[in-house]
Amino acid sequence: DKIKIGVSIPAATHGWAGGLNWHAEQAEKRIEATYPNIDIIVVSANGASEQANDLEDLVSVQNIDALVVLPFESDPLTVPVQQVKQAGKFVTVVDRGLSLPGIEDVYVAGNNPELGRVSGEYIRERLNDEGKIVVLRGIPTTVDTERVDAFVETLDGSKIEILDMKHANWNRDDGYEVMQDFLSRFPKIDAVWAQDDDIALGVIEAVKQADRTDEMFIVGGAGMKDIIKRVMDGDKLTPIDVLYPPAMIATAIDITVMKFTSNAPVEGRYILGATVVTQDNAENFYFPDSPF
Amino acid sequence: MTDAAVHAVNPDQQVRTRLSGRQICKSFGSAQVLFDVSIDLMAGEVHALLGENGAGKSTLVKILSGYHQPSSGELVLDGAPVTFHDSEAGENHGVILIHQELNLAEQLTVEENIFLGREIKRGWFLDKATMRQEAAKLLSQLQCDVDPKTRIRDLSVSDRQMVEIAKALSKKADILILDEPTAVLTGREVDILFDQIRRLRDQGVAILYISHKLDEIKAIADRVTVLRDGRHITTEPVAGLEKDDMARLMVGRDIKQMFPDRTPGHAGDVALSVRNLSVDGQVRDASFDLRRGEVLGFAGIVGAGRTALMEAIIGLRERSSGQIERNGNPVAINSLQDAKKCGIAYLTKDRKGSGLLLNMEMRPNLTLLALEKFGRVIIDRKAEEAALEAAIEAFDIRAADRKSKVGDFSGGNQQKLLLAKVMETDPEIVIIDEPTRGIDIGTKSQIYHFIGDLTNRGKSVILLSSEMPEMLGLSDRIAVMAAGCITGILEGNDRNEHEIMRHATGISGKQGVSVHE
Amino acid sequence: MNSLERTERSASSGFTIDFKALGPFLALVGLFILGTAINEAFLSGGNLANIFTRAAFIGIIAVGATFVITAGGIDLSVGSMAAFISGAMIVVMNTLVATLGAGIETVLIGVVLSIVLGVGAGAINGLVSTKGKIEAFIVTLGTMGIYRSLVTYMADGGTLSLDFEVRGVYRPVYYGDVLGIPVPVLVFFAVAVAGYVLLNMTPFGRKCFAIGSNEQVARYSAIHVDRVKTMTYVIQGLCVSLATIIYVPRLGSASSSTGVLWELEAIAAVIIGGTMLKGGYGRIWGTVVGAIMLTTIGNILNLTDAISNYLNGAVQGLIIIVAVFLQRGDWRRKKSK
Amino acid sequence: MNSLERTERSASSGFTIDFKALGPFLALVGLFILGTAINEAFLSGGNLANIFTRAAFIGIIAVGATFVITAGGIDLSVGSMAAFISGAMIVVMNTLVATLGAGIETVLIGVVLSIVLGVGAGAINGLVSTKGKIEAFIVTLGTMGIYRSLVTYMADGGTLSLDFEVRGVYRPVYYGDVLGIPVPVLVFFAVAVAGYVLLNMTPFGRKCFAIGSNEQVARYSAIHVDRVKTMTYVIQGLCVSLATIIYVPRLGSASSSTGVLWELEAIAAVIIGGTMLKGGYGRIWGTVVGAIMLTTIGNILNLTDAISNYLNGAVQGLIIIVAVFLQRGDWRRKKSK
Ligand SMILES: Nc1ncnc2c1ncn2[C@@H]1O[C@H](COP(=O)(O)OP(=O)(O)OP(=O)(O)O)[C@@H](O)[C@H]1O
Ligand SMILES: Nc1ncnc2c1ncn2[C@@H]1O[C@H](COP(=O)(O)OP(=O)(O)OP(=O)(O)O)[C@@H](O)[C@H]1O
Ligand SMILES: [Mg+2]
Ligand SMILES: [Mg+2]
Repeated sequence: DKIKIGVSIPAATHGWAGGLNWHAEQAEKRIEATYPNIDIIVVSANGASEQANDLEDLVSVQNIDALVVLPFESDPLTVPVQQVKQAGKFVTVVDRGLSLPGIEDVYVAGNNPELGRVSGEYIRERLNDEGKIVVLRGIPTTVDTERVDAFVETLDGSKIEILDMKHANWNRDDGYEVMQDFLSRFPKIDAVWAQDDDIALGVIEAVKQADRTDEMFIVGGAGMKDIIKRVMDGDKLTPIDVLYPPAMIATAIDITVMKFTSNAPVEGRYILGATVVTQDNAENFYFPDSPF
Repeated sequence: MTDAAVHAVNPDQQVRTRLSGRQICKSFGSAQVLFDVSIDLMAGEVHALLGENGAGKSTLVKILSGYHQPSSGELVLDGAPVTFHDSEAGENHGVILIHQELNLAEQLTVEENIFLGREIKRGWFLDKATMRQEAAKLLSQLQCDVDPKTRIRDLSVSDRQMVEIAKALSKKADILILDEPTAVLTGREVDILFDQIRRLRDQGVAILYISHKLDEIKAIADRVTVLRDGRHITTEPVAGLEKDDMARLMVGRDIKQMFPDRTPGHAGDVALSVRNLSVDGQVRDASFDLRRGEVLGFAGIVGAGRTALMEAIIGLRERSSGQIERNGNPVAINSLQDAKKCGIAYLTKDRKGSGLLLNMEMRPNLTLLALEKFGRVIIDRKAEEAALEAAIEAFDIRAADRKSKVGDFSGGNQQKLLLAKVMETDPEIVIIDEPTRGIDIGTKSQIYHFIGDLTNRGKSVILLSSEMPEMLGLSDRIAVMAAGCITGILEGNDRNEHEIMRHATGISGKQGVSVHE
Repeated sequence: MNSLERTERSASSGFTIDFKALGPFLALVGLFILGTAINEAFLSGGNLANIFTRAAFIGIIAVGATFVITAGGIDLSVGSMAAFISGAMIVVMNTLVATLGAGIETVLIGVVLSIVLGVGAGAINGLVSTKGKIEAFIVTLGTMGIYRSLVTYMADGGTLSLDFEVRGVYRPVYYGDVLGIPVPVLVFFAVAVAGYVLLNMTPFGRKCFAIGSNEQVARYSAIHVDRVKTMTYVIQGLCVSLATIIYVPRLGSASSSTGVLWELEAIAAVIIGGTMLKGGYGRIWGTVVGAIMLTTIGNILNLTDAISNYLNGAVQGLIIIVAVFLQRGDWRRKKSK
Repeated sequence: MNSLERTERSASSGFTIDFKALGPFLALVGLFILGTAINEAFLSGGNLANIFTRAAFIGIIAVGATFVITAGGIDLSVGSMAAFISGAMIVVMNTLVATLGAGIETVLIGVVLSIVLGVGAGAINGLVSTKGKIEAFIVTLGTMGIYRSLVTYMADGGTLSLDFEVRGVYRPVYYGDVLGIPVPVLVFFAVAVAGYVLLNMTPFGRKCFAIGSNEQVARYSAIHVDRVKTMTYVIQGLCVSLATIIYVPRLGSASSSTGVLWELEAIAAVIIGGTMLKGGYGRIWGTVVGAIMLTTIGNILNLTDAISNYLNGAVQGLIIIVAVFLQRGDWRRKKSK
């Protein structure tokens, strides 16, 4: 019988999650082609409780051997993932850690506070510790809160003033509108922390429309190809991007597969850094064929 | 006089006034519809309320039963002033009103409607068995063989009215007010209702009865109050009044001639010919010809299939077989639009359910059927206003306010508007189903003359009516239906009540076979 | 009309009604056959238990929605209300751990709080729309935003998480079973039976039908329209609170993304079950079947990876339309009337 | 009744009606005053232009929704439809660049495609619900899932981005202006005027009112009920396609998150504007004002940092309820009838 590996991720409802889905599907194709005895099953959910349903189904009807899960939210999925573990499955958790220690066999961690910190440090440096900035936040969730808290903390002790923070829900339309309103409100803005590349795209259009491109720069996050391209081309508006690659799901799947294909012990934590993409290294992170 | 008024009261029962309205005034917005009207309802007496359409009868009785509050004036119950804040308060004091417009929830069943708001309970639960029994008992008392489990929307209008009456009877009224209960009833049902009214009167119930049918007033009422334009005209014993007197009091003038002079035999070529038309389970093999300039009556007991036949002709119901010819040419009528193109118009008997948009004003209602006449691209509002002006004039529609919703109109004025709406298409052939339902006698005569004019201009009319005088007074020929079949077409001297009844009950003519065989 | 015709007519309409009532069940059976065809594991006891347990959340809420919709209203706030109530329960229970410890009392207080909040929130929806004479759509759209904001605020943008000790005590309410039947399924069943009795066998239910069918008639029949309508929202709130009570031990947390779009699912379950969106006709069993159908569709999509994840929504949409088409039941008959 | 009374009454009721029609405008004026009080920047030309331009999207869609709702229907699919049409436009225009170059022709073909898709999608919604006799709620819930899936599928879960050269050509459709008035605002105005004329001055509009008010009466008035209802969905589809045509050049991209919840916003705009959810009464100008109100509320919240971000939704919800309450207009009068 085939070895079944279930992959449970959030549905492609915004850019980053879309990238996640794409990388998961790519990994599925690649691995199933390489190892005929491995079957990867990718399911996506629109919310925490739907994801809990998916986990149950992967165990009860698909009878998986291992689970790779990127929890919609850490907390509500802690117990459902624990159930999977208790059913004797190998568990890999990606990006958002569970609230109880010791459940997962492997943890492939993105690092949300790190993303906030790196972005904050860059802005401090660029502005010489002085200036006015605005922040566009994501959907009010733990991911967003962790990033923003770390960002704000990093700015402590500088003379950088955060004019205001508003939620743009990791959505480019919202990013556009919120930025428009910031632009009408604040005559002088030195930098924008958009936190996410989808939001950043909306912000760019709003700044262009207001004809204030020379006044400020924008820091996004994630590593969307459009933004990486801009960084690569030396666009002054987007000097850098901070990586938070959805490809981490592929890494996690690969690690999990290794458990069944090699004898090497597979366990532990794999922490991905929040790499800063600059014009110099952008080429390494530009994948024109990816949908993200 | 007083003797006459109380002739039927038990000897041991005192004549006493139960409920009075004193100096009642009522305004809607700034329009006053009642001016200082007073009325006394006495135990064991049937009191009739007469008046033209829009005179304020329904408004008055709604005030008496708590549905409306008077703008000024007071109610007196058994000698003491009383205020009914709502209809529930009225009902708690034994005042029950049967509305002119049906008030039934269409999606509920007969039984559910009868006990709506006063469900019989066992503990916390509905006692459905008892309610069903009671409902069946009430209905059988009214000789109405409707299944209590039927949904109201599946019932004919007259059955619905019987359900309303059953509902009122179940409420144990001390003071029973009936607002045009017979407008939609057939002769047999009217007789049954009158038996019930007499029974209640003999038990000492005070009854207020509204109708435009003066025969009925003569037959059932002891005293009559006449309203005109919201004002009290007179209250007197019926015994001393002839029908003509009542009509004069109501209208304020003499009604010379009820029906138009129609010279029989002036009819021309065949305008519409129906051959072997059947509708599954409702009509079988109906054939008839309609000539230019004639009024062809259709008689029959309720459910005989007249409406079904007509709706099948104009494409509102599916035909299982049959051909239709207009002026000798076969036509395919599969929808009302097709019928309209063939110059056929249809006036429904269900003005509330399929006739008028009650939440809209008059203008859009009037022109809805003939919209293209008022512009194919943009509706010409001026033309609409002009048409409305003309219709108000022609049909004597009395609306206090042109902008108010049609649903607020008096019943008779709604009917007139409906007639005007259908006539707006300027049809060659008009099929009218119960055209004078709820219409006062003066206007009725106007409508009859209007039909006469139509035929004089070479148009043809099919008349469905359960009012025998109307049928006899207007029709050149009368087709009679029984159980889905046309059992005979009566001409000349055969057009009389006796022949109609013989055919309608299937005693005579082509046998009325059960259509469900 | 002779009596022969009469009997026949009512007999035939009786048949139609039976068939119509069966419609949703037939559609559900169809789904079950589809599921089994795709994967035999579908019919396994574990999977069926999962389906019914999941259907319990949305189903319980949908039972409440059946009342609201039957009486001619609509409630868009149920999803956020569930999130808000979960959040409040968690905050209070966590606080109580310090004083009462993580025992039954703490959970019970949480449960009582949930019911109080549910009833209160429902009453607000009902009173604002009836007394304020504002379309229920607007009122509940408004409260939807309000409750969702409140939970976000309580959680400070993050997640509220139930104390792990309390979770242990509370756990059986979701994960436990009685004679092999999961507790949520039992609660669902009880709510459905109670809902059925209330809607079909009590004066209150009848008044809901009457109001949805024709408010004016209801008013003229001495029904306190505003009061009954408000009550339907209170029932809806109570159902949300019951659903929340079994939801909290499942995931043990609440955040701003809890219960998103549940309102749409609940309304869909109600309509799939044959209740009319315009009011006047409601059917609890239909709603129950509707909720199970929705859950089953989601489950079936997890049975196979033949369909791209991206197309899940499309398949789901198609199945819903087809199921409702089939369950209408009159597709077999010719156009009548 | 004498003529004096008659005039008097109609005068007074004329006043009432006018006040009701003014309701939404007054509520909007209230919002503007609030906005100015919070931040003077509110009244700046740039900000006002932003508000009206943003309102254009939702407003154009809401004009279509006014027809659907007036005729007694509902369309939940508009948001996904917009996403799907945007996606299809982008894919086709990108493909055309290779053969036709990034010129006007390419954009024009994209625009034509958008209209064809919009009309087609609307026709599908209309025909399935009328001919299949399925509640519009279910049909459009289904197509909502279908269109959203299709765009996700086309975009491979990611984002479809319009070729940058084409963007340059297409850009003025969103960013351009005529005599200082942004193009989207002009389009919005044109659509609103056309919608007003169609709904209030043509036989078609009259038929929509009639059907929403009482389908049976409409049928007895020789109206092709199914045809007119289907047409309302087609108009809705056309409006979605127009909105999409001005949406695409704004950010030049489409993804599965495009247009999420637009249906709720559009319906809310319609209802805020005074159209009745049950059908039978619709008001285009109300809808326009409703759309502007919704956008303004969002804008005002962005102009202040007095309110915790987490409570945005609550404030929004409250303002909507209060605005609708105020605009009802009869709060000042005593309960009558
Ligand atoms: N709710 C209302 N709002 C405004 N006007 C009303 C309302 N109810 C009745 N009217 C007006 O009051 C007048 C009297 O109406 P009412 O129904 O009492 O007449 P009626 O005597 O019963 O006539 P009919 O014989 O036609 O039934 C009419 O002009 C009617 O338009
Ligand atoms: N909606 C309906 N559903 C089922 N049966 C109906 C329906 N409408 C009418 N019928 C039945 O069809 C037959 C013909 O009804 P129809 O209304 O045509 O009778 P009618 O002779 O025109 O009655 P009336 O004298 O009241 O006008 C009757 O048996 C009636 O009960
Ligand atoms: Mg009357
Ligand atoms: Mg008939």
